[in-house]
Amino acid sequence: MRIESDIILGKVKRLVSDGKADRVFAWKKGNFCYDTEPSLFTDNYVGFTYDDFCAANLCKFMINESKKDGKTLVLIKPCDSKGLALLEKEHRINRERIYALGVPCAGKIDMDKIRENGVKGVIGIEEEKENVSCNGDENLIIKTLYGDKIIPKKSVLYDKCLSCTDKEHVGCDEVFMPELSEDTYDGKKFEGVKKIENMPSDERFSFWRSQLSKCIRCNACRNVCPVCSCVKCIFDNDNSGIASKANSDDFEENLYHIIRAFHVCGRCVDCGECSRVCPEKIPLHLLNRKYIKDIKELYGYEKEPALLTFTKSDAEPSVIYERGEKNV
Amino acid sequence: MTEYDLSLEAIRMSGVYPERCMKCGKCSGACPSYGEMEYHPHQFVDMISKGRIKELMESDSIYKCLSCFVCVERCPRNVFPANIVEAVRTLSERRQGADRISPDTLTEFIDGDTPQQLLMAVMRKYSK
Amino acid sequence: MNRIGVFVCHCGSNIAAAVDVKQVAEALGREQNVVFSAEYQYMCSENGQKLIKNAVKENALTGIVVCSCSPRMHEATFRKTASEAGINPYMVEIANIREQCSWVHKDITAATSKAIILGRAAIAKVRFNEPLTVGESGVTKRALVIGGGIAGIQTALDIADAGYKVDIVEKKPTIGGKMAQLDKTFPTLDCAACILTPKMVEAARHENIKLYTYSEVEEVKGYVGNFSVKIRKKARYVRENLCSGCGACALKCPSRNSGNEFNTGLDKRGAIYIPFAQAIPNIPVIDAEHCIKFRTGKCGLCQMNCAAQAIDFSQKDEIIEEKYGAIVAATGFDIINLDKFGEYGYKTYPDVVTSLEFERIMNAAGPTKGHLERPSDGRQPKTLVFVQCVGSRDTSGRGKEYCSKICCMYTAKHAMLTREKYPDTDVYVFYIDVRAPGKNFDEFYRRAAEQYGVHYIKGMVGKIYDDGNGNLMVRGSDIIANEQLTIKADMVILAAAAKPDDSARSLGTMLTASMDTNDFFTEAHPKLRPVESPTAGVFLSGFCQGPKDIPETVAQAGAAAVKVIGLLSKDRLKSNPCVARSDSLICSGCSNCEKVCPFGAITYADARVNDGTGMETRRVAVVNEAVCHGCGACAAACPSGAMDLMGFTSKQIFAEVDAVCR
Amino acid sequence: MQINEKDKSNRPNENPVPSDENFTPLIVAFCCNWCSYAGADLAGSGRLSYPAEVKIIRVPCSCRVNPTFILRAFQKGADGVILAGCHPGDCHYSTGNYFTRRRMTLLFSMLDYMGIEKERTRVEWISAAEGAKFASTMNEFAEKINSLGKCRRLGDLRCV
Repeated sequence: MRIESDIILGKVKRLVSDGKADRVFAWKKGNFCYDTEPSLFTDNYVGFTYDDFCAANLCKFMINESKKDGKTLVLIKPCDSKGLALLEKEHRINRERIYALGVPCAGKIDMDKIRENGVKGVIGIEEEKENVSCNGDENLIIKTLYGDKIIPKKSVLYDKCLSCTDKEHVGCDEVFMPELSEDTYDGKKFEGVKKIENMPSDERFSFWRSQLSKCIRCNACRNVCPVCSCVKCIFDNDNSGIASKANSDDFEENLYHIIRAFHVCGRCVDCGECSRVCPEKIPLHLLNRKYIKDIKELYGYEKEPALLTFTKSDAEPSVIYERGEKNV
Repeated sequence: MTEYDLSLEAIRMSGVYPERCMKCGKCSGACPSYGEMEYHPHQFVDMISKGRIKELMESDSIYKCLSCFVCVERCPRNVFPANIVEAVRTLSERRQGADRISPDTLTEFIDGDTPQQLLMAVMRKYSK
Repeated sequence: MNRIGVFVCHCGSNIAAAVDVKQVAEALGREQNVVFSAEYQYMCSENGQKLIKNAVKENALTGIVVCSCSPRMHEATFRKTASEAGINPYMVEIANIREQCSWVHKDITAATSKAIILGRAAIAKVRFNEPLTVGESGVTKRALVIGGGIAGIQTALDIADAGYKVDIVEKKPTIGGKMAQLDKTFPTLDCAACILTPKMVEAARHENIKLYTYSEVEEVKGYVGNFSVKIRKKARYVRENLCSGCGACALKCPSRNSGNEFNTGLDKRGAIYIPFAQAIPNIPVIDAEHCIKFRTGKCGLCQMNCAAQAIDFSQKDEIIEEKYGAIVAATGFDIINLDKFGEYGYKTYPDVVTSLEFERIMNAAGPTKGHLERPSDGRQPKTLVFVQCVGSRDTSGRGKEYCSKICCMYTAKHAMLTREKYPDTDVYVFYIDVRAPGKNFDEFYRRAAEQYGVHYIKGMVGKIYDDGNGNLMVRGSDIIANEQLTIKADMVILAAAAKPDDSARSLGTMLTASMDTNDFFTEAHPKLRPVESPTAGVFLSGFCQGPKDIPETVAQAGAAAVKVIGLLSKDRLKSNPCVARSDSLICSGCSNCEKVCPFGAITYADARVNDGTGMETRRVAVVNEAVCHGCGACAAACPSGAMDLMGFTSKQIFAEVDAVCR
Repeated sequence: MQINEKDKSNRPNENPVPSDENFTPLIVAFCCNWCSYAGADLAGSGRLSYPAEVKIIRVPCSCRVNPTFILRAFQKGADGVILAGCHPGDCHYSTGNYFTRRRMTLLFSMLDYMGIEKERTRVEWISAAEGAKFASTMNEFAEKINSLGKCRRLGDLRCV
C-alpha cells in the first residue's frame, strides 16, 4: 500500500487538535513535485506533503525548535530517528518539547537519477500495480509532461536508501503505520569502502584528491549533519587555530574532511545526508562509513561512542601497518 | 619428525597452552582412571611441554584415559589435559596407521574366506 | 605587547661543547618580539638568575625563554626566578637544548640549528602564554573512613590522634570487621580479640572519632578538601541514647530462626541481637525481616522487657549529611561464593566448611565454645583435610585470577592449632605452592610441618564424596609422590578465595575512584603512591586495595592516615593552574569531555550566554579546577574546541608546531 | 569517477623519486611529559644519539594530542609525526593513553584510507626508563621517513 500524504496529514492534525503539539515541522511542496523543503507549519497546513521526495532529515531543526516554548511535532523517518536519539543523548535538544511522530518510509527518490535516465518534465510518481518485474522489484510510473515512463524503483532511489538498514524507529513518541515501511537495502553497505580499501595507496590518494578537490566549502555536509551540532564549529572559530572559510589549497580540502569525519567518528548515525546534499556529489559517506567499518572490526559493538570509551585490550595503532599493503 | 617436533604437533593439535599449567595436580586428583594409568593427566601436560612425547605415545595410559573430561572440568587454569591425551593418542595412531598395513604385507591376508572388500577397507583405514 | 627575553645556558660545557651558544643567542635575538637575548655559563646559578631578574626589570620583559636543560630539571627554578622578578611564573618556557640536543647530537652545526629551532618553538609558545594563578580552595578538617574493620579503625585512630575529627561509617551493627571473627593470628598466635577489642574501645571512646554503625554511604559530592557526603543510618529500632546494653531483650526474643552472621551462620540468633559480646557499640539491633512484631504485629516481648524503654518499633532510617576534607575507603573483604565448586560439596556436606567457619569453630566465643566439633553430628573429627587455593589463582572463570595471599598462612595456623589442641588428629594440607614471604612466616609454616607433624601434600583435591557411611572421602593427587590418594576425612576445610567486599564497587562509582576488573581500588601509582586513589582526596586502606594480611593492613592504614593528616593540616589547597578550561560561548554541552575525564572533574551547569545571537540558557561544561589534573583528554575530545588546557592550549601547540616546521 | 583538471597536477609521481642526497626529513615527536619526554631526557643523559631532525614537543599526556596537531605538522612540512606516551596501563592520569590509542588508530586508518603513506605516522609507548628505546625508535623512524622521502601527499604546497 502506498503512503498517502493526506493520511499522514490527518494524523498530524488529530495530534495537534489533541494538544500533543503546538506546531508541526514537516515537508512542504515546492514549485515542482520533487523539490520539497523542510517547513514549519504553525497555523495552517498549506503545502504539507509527505511523499517520495521528502528525503531531508528534519531532526537537526529540532535544536532550534526545542528552544521555543510549547511543543513541536516533527515527522521522523526510521533513518532519522537515530539522529534524534543522538541529539537527545548529547543534550542538544530539549526532548520534552518535541513530539516525534515516526512515519513510514519506502525509500526516497533521487531526482538526479531520474534525470540520468533521460526523463524530463516530471510531474508526479505512481507505483505500478501490475507488471511487477520478475525479481520482485517494484516499478514506478513516472508521470511527465510527455507521458508516462516506467522505471525500476531501485534504479532511482537515493544511494542512502539503498544502503539503509534502519527500518525501525527508535525513541519516537509514536510510530504511525510502520507496516508501510519498505526494505530498500541492497545488501552492499560496505562495498564502497571495501572497494577503496582494496585500491593501491596511490590510487586511493588520487581517488580522494579527485573527489575532495571538488569541494567548494559550502558546508552543506556539516550543516545538514545531525551529529555535527556544535554551537560553533571549530572551522568557524577564529580562535581555534584551524578556522577556515574556504579551501585555499588541497591540504585544507583534506583537513576539513578528515577532521569532520573524525569529529563524527563513533557518533555518525549513517543517515547519508552528507552525500545527499553535497552539490559536488562527493561521496562523503564513504569517509564516515570507513570509520563505522573500522570501529566494527576493531572494537565491536559498544554502548558509548568509540572515541569516548576504551578497553584495556584494544588494538594497538600498529594494526594499521599490519594491514596488507596492496600496492607492493 | 623429532620427538620435540612431535610434541609441538601435539600441542598444536590440542590447542592447549601447557605453559598455563601451575602444576597443582587437580586434574590428577580428580581422574577416575588414575590408578590404571602409567602417566597421569598432570604428567601429560608436564611431559608434553618438555618434549617427552615418545614415552607417552608408547604408554598404555593413552588408552586408559576415559575421555571423561573431568580434568578439563576441574582445571583452574583452562589447560585441558584431556585434549593433550587425545592429541597424543591421535599421533600414536597415525604413526601406527603408517606402519600397520602396507601393500606388501596385504597379500599375506588373501585367502578364500576373507572378502576382498574387507581388505581394501583395512588398507584404507590403517594406512595414511 | 609581548616583550620576550631569551637566556641561553652553556651548562658549563654540557651544552656549549656541542651547541654554538653565541650563535643561538644571536639567532633567537632576531626573532619577533624578542627584546633581550643573552648567554651565560650557568643560568640556574645565583648569578644566572640575577641576570634574568635584571633583564626582566631593565627590559620590561613579559615572557622568558630559557634554553637550558630539561624542564623536568629546572622549570620550577626559573618560574621562581620569574616570580621574584615580578612577572607571572607561568610566563616562562624552557627549550630543552641539553638532554634533547647537545647530549644526543654530535655534529655541532646540526645541534646548533636544532637548538635554534627549539628556541624558536619556545618563543612561539611563550607568545601565547597567559599569566596563570595557582587556584586555592579550603579544607574541611574532618575525615571520613568507610569501613570499620581493623583497617578503618587504625586509620581513624591515627587521624584522630593527630587532632583531626574522623567519622567511621560501618554497614554492620558493630565495628570490628572480619578480624573480630578470627580466633588466633599468625605468625605469633596471639588472640585476635585480645588485640582488636582494645582498639575498638579506643575508637569508640576517642573524642575525635564518631561512629556511624549500621550505616551506609549513600551519596558523595564535591572534591578534595570539600566533600559532601550523605550517610544513611539504618533504623535499629533501638534508641541508642537510652539503651544500656544489658542484653535482656536479646535473651527474651522468641524468634530463633535467623542464622548468626557473626558465627558465619553456624548457629542461630534472635531477631533482636547484639552481634557479639564485645560489640561496639554494645547496642542491639532488630532484624525486621525475622522479628515477629514486624511480621505479625504481635509480640513486643523485647519492648516489655526493656527497663530503659529503648525499643522503638517506629524508628525510621535517618539521612545524615556531613562535610569532609578527605575520604578513606576501607571496605575490606569477603570470601567468594563456592556454588561453582561442586567437586568440593561445600553445600552438600555439612562437614565441608570454609576457613572462616573453621575460625569460628575454633574460637572460644564461637558456637562450639572453642571445642573442635564437626557441624553434622558434633563429633570431634579425627582426620582433617585442608584444601588451599579454592578459587584463588583460577583463570577458568569460576574463581579469582589473583593469589588471595592470606590462605597459606592461616591454613598453617589452623593446622598447627588443631595439632596442638588435639594431638591425636591427623591433619593433611593440600597445597599448590606454599607462599610464606613475610617476617617469621616461612619459619611458622615450617614449624607446622616439622614440629606439629602436619602432612603437607603438594597437589590438589579433585573430588570430595561420601562413602555412604557418613565419611568424607577426599580424593586428590600427590604430584611429588606421583600417586592419587583417597583420604577418609571427618572434616574438610576449604581456603576459599578472598574478594573485595561487594559494597566496594558502588562506593567506587560514588567516589569516582577507579577500580580494576576484580573490584580492587586502583592506586594512584602502583609503586610510589600505593595508598592514594587517582581521585584526589580519596585514600585506600586495607584489603580493598589488594589482598593483605593484618600487619600489612595496619601498616597501610597508618600510611593512609598520614596522607589524610598531611591533607587536613593544610588550610588552603593549592592546585595546579594548568587545568582545563571551557569556553561557555562555544560549548555545546554534548558531554564528550565528561566521558573521557578520568577524575570526574567536569560537570554541567546551565549558563546564561550571549554569543551575539541573543541571550539564552545553555547547558555548558564546567571544570572543577581543584579536581582537574590537567591531562588534556577533554581538550582533544571536544569537537568544537570549547575545551582547552591552560599551559598547553591548542594555540600554543599550533605555534610550537609551526615554529618547529618553519 | 571524473578527475578534474585542478588536481591532475597534484597527483603523486607515478614513480616516486628516490630520496635525494640533500633530503633531510623533518620529524615532529609529541611526547608525554611523564614517560616519553622523560625517556628522551634519559636518552640524553645516556648520550644515546638519534638524528637532529627529530624535534620534540612536550604535552602533558599523549591524550592531549588532537588530530589537528598532527595534521598541522604535516601541513607545515613535517615528513613524519610520531606520538609517544606511557605504556597502556601506566598513564600518569590512569586512562589517557587508552583514549590516545583509539584516536590514533582511527586517525591513522583514515589517513591510510586516503592514500597517505601509513609509515609516516606512528604511536610508540616509551616509558621514563626506556632511554634506549627512545633513541632506537627515533633512529628507526627517521630512517623509515628518509627512505620515504619528502611528504607530498599531505602538505600545504605553499609551505613545501
